[in-house]
Amino acid sequence: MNWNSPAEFFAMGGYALYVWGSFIVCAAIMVMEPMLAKKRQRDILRTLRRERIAEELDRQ
Amino acid sequence: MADFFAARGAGRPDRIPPNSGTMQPSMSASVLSVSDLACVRGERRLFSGLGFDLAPGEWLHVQGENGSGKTTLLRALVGLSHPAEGEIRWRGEPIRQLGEEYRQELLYLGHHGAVKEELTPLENLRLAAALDGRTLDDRETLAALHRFGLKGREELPVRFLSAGQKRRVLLARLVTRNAPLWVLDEPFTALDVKAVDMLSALISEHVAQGGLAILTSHQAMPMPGGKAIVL
Amino acid sequence: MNNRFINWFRFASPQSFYPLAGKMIPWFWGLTAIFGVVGLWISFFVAPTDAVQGEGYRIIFIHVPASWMSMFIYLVMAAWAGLGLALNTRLSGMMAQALAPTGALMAFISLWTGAFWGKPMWGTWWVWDARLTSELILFFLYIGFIALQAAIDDARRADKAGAILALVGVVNVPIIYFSVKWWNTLHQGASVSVMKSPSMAQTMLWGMLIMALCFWMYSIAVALMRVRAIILERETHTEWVKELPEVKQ
Amino acid sequence: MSALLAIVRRDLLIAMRRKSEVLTALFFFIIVVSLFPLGIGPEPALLKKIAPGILWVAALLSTMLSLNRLFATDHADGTLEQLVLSPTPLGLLVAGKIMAHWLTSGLPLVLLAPVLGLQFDLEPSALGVLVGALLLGTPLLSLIGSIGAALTLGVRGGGVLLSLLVLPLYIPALIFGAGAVEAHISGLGASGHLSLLAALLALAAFFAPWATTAALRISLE
Repeated sequence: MNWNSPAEFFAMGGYALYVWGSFIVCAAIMVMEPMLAKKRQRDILRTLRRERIAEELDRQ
Repeated sequence: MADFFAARGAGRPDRIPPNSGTMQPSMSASVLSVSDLACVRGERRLFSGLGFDLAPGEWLHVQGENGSGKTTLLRALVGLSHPAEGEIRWRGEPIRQLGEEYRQELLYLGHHGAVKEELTPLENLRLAAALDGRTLDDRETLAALHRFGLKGREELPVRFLSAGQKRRVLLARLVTRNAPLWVLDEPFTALDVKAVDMLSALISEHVAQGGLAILTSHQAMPMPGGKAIVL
Repeated sequence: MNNRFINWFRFASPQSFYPLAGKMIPWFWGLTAIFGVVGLWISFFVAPTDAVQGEGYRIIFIHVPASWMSMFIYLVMAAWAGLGLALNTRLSGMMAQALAPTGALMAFISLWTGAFWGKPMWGTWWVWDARLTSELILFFLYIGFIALQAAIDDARRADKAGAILALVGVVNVPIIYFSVKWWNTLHQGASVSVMKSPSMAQTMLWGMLIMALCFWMYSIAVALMRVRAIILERETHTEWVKELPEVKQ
Repeated sequence: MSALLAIVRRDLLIAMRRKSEVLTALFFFIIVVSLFPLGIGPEPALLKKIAPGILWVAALLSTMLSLNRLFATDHADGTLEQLVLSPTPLGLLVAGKIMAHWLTSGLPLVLLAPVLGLQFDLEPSALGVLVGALLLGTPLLSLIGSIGAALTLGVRGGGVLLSLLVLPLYIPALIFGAGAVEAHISGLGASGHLSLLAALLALAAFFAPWATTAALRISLE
């Protein structure tokens, strides 16, 4: 184990800004990208459902 | 008229080979055959199940409203675009496989000007022929231009000509290019009565000599005969 | 001839790939999580402090996998694109389109972490180092691909044009890389390379590899998610899309 | 072969009748190069050092200006369709168009560069290397650029997109081209750079017309 305390872990031997600056941005991107993909899927599905409803209404 | 024939007929090979053994017996006469053609633009299906045969000496009038797919059909026929379904055969071979051989026998005039504004009618015609691998002599070129009433304007850059005159420069290619198959998109637009007569006479002549022509137009054709399809 | 391809084409049709991708996505997310946890644990708790770079070197555990992925995704994208041009399969273009944003983001992560690593190590956010520079150019290539596809309305045409660009890019990437490398050595810039770290311990290598696997799984998962959306967008007017349970509900 | 010459002649003739476009790109080159000393300062040693890079970057940008119209005018007036439908192989015609583009946009830069190099106090031998590098490099720019021009044909925002696609691909030409002159000035000899540039040119001459042809067919579909 490299770290004696959480504080030491977060300090990263004085490189906190650089290490966390990298990891947090990376994590943020990797959370955001799937969310955007999911949103794209939801949007197109909503459009498709609406079209389906519109078609049904047309038929009635 | 007579000198036009002299100019045009000289050195012209047989436009359609005499009904040779390469033709499939079932379609003895037709050289262009289209079967079960479907074209799609964007997500819209313009037409499907379209088929026709065209034999030497026949011409086809493609009719239809705006946006019905006339231009799309012509572009598919000349090989500029791929049809979604179906096949187009020239002398029994799919045009995809024929490639250059097919293009050698084809002349397509779209509704673009297809002439360079900076060049004179004379240069336009000669360079267009050179790109097709032919050299035109002055006599042939001038005869073609004069036939379309461009006498005296041979050396004027095309941008100084009127829309109708530009169109005539393009149509002069019909005379200078030896192609059995003419595919013409709205050839009668921007032409005055006299030019319409000249063009229809030219097409009739071409067909009478065993050529094929396919044209679109939403107006009545000023010439007799011909097959018609409606999109 | 055709018979040999029939099976292949069945999987390559969007209609059968759509549900297949849907089934695969959770598995890839699961693997991403497992590799991610193990990889992060190694990178922060197992791998020892570097003798030269202290704790700052831990950026390597995301920087290197992101760089690898950015290059690898470009190759995969070009391969799909080439397949699409050669066989005219619809799915190929969609796959290429789905991969491009992920590749661009990987290139971005690589650049960002490279800068955050460079600052403490070389004293500057950006060095015209051969690796950083070629990564930047790779990022431009991705942006060009995405911009070209976005600018063309017709999906099929966008696929084909993108495919040609991707193939041209793939020929150029090694040329660009070597030219930049040459340029760099000629100008004797700071060429501190990643792998030159003298104490490249075995555990570090393992950490990097496992993190790379995590990035790999992530990229597949997110690309599959995106390709599903693209399939629906492109096939809006087909019957099978209208019959999908998620549409019918 | 006669078709190749015909298309070169055609494009040169058109360029002659539309001189202003050729001259604009040329004056752009001159102005960009002349702006750098004003921005950086007149110190001869510094200017001498950055001269090859400036001349090359200006050459890239000036080529970008003229790339737009490589196929765009033919596309707009319908003559491109006629080229595609011509019985002559399209690859040959494309090669001719690229050649004509180089003659009207690359060659003038090559001829002008030594004059501009004098502004930066380059020695005659360095000017010679500069001309040699441009002679090998500018056809490369036309070849690679033609792919981008064909891909962005008739596309929204084509001009900006074209630079986005093509400029990254120009980087090797820039590096070796400017590097040749720098290497010569620093006494290392330019032959390595020049032979790499020649190799790239050979590669591009082989592949670029082919890729451009494919891209043109796609654009016209």
